[in-house]
Amino acid sequence: MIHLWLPLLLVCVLAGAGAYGVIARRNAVLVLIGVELILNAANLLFVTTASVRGDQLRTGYVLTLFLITIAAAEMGVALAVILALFRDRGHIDLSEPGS
Amino acid sequence: MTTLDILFAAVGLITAASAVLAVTTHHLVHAALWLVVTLGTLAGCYLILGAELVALVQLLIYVGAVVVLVLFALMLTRAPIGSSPEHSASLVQRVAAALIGAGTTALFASVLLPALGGELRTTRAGDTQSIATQLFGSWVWPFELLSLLLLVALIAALAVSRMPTTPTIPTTPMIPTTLTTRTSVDDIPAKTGGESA
Amino acid sequence: MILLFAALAIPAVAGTALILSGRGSRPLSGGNANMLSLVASLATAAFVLAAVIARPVVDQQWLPSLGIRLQFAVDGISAPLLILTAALSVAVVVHAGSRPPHGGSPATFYGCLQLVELGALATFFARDAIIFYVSFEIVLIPMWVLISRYGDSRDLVARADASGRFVLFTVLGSTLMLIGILALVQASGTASLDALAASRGAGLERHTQIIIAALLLVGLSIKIPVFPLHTWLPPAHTIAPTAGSVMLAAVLLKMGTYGVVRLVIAPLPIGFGALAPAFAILGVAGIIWGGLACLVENDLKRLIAYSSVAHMGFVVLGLSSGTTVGLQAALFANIAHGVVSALLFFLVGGLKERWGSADLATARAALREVSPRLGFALIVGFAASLGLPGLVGFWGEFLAMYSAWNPAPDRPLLLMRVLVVVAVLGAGVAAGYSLRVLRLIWSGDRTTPAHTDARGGEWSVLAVLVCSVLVLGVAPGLVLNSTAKDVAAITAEVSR
Amino acid sequence: MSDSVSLSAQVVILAPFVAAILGLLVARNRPAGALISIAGAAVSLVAGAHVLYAIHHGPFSPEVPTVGPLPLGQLKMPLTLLVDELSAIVVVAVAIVGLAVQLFSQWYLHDDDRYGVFVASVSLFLSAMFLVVLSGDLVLTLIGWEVMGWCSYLLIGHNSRKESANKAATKAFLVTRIADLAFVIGLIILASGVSTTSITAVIDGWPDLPAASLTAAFLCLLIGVAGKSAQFPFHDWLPDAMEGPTPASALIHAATMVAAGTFFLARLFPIFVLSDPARLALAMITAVTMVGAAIIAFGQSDLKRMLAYSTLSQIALMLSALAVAPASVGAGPGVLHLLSHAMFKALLFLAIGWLSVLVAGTAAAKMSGGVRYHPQLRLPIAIGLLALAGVPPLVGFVSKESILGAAYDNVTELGSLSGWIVLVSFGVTVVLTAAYCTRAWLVLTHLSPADEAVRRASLAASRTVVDVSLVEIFTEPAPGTVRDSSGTPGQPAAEVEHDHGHAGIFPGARVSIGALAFLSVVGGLIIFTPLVGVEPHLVWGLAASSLLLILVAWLSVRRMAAMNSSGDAADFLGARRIALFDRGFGVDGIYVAVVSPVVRLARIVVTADRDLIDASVRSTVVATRWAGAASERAHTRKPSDYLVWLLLGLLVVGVSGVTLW
Repeated sequence: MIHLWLPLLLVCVLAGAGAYGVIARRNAVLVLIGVELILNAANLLFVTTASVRGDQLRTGYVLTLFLITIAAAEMGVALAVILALFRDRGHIDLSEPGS
Repeated sequence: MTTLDILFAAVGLITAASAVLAVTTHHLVHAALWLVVTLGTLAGCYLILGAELVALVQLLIYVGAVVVLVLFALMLTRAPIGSSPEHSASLVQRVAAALIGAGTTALFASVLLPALGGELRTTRAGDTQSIATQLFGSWVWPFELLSLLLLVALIAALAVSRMPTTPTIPTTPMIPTTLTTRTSVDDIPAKTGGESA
Repeated sequence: MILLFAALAIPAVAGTALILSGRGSRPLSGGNANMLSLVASLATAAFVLAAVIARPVVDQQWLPSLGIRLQFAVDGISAPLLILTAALSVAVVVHAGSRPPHGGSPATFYGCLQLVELGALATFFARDAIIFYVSFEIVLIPMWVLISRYGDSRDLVARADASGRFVLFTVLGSTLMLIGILALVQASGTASLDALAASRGAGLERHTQIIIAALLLVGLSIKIPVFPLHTWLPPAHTIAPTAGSVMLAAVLLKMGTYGVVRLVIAPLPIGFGALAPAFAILGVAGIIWGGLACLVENDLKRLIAYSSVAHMGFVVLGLSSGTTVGLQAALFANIAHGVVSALLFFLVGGLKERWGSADLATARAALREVSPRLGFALIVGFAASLGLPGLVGFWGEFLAMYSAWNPAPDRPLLLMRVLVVVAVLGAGVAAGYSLRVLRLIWSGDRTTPAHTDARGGEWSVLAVLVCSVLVLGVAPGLVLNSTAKDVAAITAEVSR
Repeated sequence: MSDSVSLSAQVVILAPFVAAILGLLVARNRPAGALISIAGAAVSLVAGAHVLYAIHHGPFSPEVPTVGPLPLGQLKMPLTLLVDELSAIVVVAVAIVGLAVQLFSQWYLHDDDRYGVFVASVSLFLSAMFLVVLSGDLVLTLIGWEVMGWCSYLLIGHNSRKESANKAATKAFLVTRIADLAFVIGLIILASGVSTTSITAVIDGWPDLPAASLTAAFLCLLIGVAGKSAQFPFHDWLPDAMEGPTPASALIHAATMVAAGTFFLARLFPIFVLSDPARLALAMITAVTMVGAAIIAFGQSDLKRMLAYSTLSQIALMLSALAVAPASVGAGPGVLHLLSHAMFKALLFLAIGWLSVLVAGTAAAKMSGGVRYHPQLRLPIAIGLLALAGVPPLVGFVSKESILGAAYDNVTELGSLSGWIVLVSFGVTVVLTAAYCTRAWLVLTHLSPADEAVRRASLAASRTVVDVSLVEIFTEPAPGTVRDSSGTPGQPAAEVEHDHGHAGIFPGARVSIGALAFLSVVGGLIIFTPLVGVEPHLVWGLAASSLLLILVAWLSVRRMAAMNSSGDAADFLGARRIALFDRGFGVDGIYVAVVSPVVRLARIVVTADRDLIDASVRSTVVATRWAGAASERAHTRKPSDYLVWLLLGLLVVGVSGVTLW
């Protein structure tokens, strides 16, 4: 038995922290960290709802697994982009105006 | 307060704290490491919620792979070791970030907590076997698509990192040609081709 | 039904074919294109005439999911406009025969004319609000091509300006109209113009009617054009080639007033009634404004464009009165302005080619001395333009003023009467500018620089238009009898 | 019988209309043009005579259809003609003058290259005049009324190579047109009261309607009538209109169009009498015009212009009859004077036109002694002037005395102010008319060739007329002789005679002058026959006293003339004052003062159109560009800024989604 407000509150905090990270950071990699936090908030929400609903298809769990996979793929591509950016400009500071 | 509540509260507190630290610390590498803590404790949360498989996959992929990628990226982009406050944004931006972050939290809280927050539930076992059955049964086509996605992402990452740096191409400004600017005959989009005759 | 489709298909096919052939590596020569276009216009005119006589009705399912039906028909109100459009399309081609268009392939020029005709005919045939809108828009691009490519190439900035203005104004207007149409169709649940007219706004709240009517009126006012929205017209007329000016003044402007009758007055009588005083004020302001501008304007084409604004003001005044007389007056003035402005633009277009410009400040040979045919056409044209009784321009103006003097019971009587007095002054100003033009270019003793008189196609077009001015002026019943029944249905008045 | 009346009435209008169109088609062919135009007028005369005959001899339907009624909902517009005695007799009179003018112009314009166009315009004019006379519908009246104005414009500007003619034509049309604006409103008021434009219905219906509206309608109509009939303050166009060829002046600006207002008011007389304020207004207008114009006429140095001013005065006279005639008397006296004036004034114009060809000018100095040199003109001019002065038994006497009788009846029966005004101004006008007639006659018969050169010189000095460039007409020969004597001003008249002399005048022209002279003499007697249907009402005491006044005027003008070597009584006034008279006391300046603000306003409008209305349109371009530039600035190209906006946007979407769901 668990009170649902606990995991839900964590979802909110993670999402908020992620949003903060996305905006407040200038380094592209750190922005990505914010994005990951938001993603994980979503994951936690899936798992929480799946745990209390428990449908036949196990949708919540399965989608969480998918999301983790997608996050990995996304991370790979994103980091490649960041590296390309770094090679191009010499920095990955998002507060610098682009060309 | 049930046992699970207390357990979750403890783990969740660590998760939240480390998440906040991950987005606020001035050490770049620390940020990545606080991310490890967040993701790891989140796996603990999954366990408490009864999703063993998800927790394991979280550890395996996120903590094991993604964070390593992040650390590599930090190193390859010559991230400074130690505190580097110059990497955090201006005060205005941070205030905006705090407001938006708080807003996001409030928004989610205002939606989720009234909807589900008051409920006291047993955590149904997200047992591995049933998940596996469903994953390779009902969800097999999306699953296979996902593997394709991974492959594509892999190739894309490779392609992007090998992309030659190109000189920037100036884009033509879109200025309306009518009304004020002098337009030559050629500027007006030709409706017909056979002018020469 | 086959008549109706043929009348629309011929210009569509001919226009597309001409434009395509203008794009090829070996475009059609001017003479051939003119011939093809002439044949197409004549055939179209024949089918339009047959359709006007036979009055076919087309009503077929078209897009059931959107509730749009393929509805075309001819009634008394659209019949004169259809004939005017078809006849002027022929006249335009005949007139252009001896003067190849400059600025691009002749085939494209004639193709665009055909498409303009298609759009105008389809607008007047349409009995579905959505199809009305689509037809209304078909005209836009070919007209833009005519102005921007075949217009006066002496001043390219002015040409780009004029064509840009034309498109932007018109698109703004038709967008507002589209919103209005959609709101109307949504609110009343049908897109059929006949059903809308029959319902007479039943079931629509007063404020709904007012809002929809306002949207439609503003949109259509740009096309008409009504006073403060008229500034696109003078440049467009000045720049456009003769054929473009004629189609613009004689056909396109009519689509605006026709739209007011079909989309506003018939389906939204209460909403229009509430807005009619403002509409009438703007119309009368246009009469005075356009007339005064004509008094000092030095470009002849611009002058006629401003006089168009003034003449359309009388149409607006007639429409606003809300009586059978007013609607009859407006529809007649519509046709009258079509004929007169066509005559004047043919004339002035020809003069501009001869003179090299349309500037009135330059001393020219007196038309009466060197080119009596042009002089005669000019004097008839301006006599009609100043509303001389016995010519076509008179009936619309007089009846519009009568109707505004005795407006429908829900109109403010005193205001309308004051407007009549002001409009009458506008008629006086019209006499002033007409005589001014005649004094400047018709009379006098200069015979240099000499120019040729009208002959051949140009003269036959002018002569036919002069004859129409006279015939319709002497026998206005030709048009009024055609429109009477349907107008009475719209106003639903009990004849005293 | 009724069918033939209808047909004839239609033919009266159609014949000259067809003649006008055919005449335009054959404008280059002089004989054909002459034939068509004369035939058109002749057919109208015959048809008109038939109508006049037929309506006295059998039943007929007064309402004659034209192009059929127009379907206008609650407004009935039958567009019918109205045939009765009044219209029939005026039709005949107009047709006579019209035919005479057509015959005369065949000679007068025989070397004019635009003869064909001229006679076609005259034919069109006749058609319009017949339409006004026969009209049974206010709209038909308006059509004829305005078409007449347009023809007048074309005919005054006939010699469009001459700037002064163009100016005079423009002025004439504009002044009348502006007055007609009020006329249109008056017609609209009349028609809207009874929801029909039929004149009979208007006359039947209005007595039951509010008198204030009726007065308003008639005041508007009076403005139109004053414009068309050249009454004060619109009168100044008519003297300038003398720029037109003399036949046109005779027909339009003397006999018919300018008198159409009288006819129209006579037509509406049954309801016009109901409006006392309108009648008073008319009485005042006409009193000012008849006295003022007669005074100006006396001082004119140009005899054609003198006739023009005399026309103003005479038309004021006939209108004043309508202003004062009691309902029991009816419109008879006014119409009577219309008819008689048409005859003798057309006669005078044609005769003076003839003389002007012989002496190559219409200035008093050129015409001095003209009748002595050309005695064949002595009789027509004498008859015309005597009739104009109102000497018995000529037609002018009868008609004038009946107006006097009407005014007397008014004073005795009603005792209204307008009756007194008219009576007094009539008395003054009688004296003045006799004075200028005497003066004209003395000038025309003056014989002092020795003084010729002196007089020419003195006249040249007085000719600093700055009116609408009318000075040309004084210094140039009449339009018909432009080619003959151009370049040799001051040429002796005798040389011109080779081309245009008495030997050359066509028989038709002579016959037409003779016929008009005959009618001017016997017309007074015809009036007493029942054919005309108007019973003249003479007050013998007043008639005798007016004759006495005429005699006094005659004697005093003779005396004044004898004191001058030139024989011109007007020289008594002095050259400077004559110049003032020639300018018509500078009324033209008032018109300029009215027009120039309009032109200034027009310039403001054009400026405002460009700098206010169109500027607001152009400002949308500026605004769009500014908005584009602003939003371009908002794009800092810094990704972190974009991220702020992105997340803020998402948050807003989320919040609005939650709150609005």
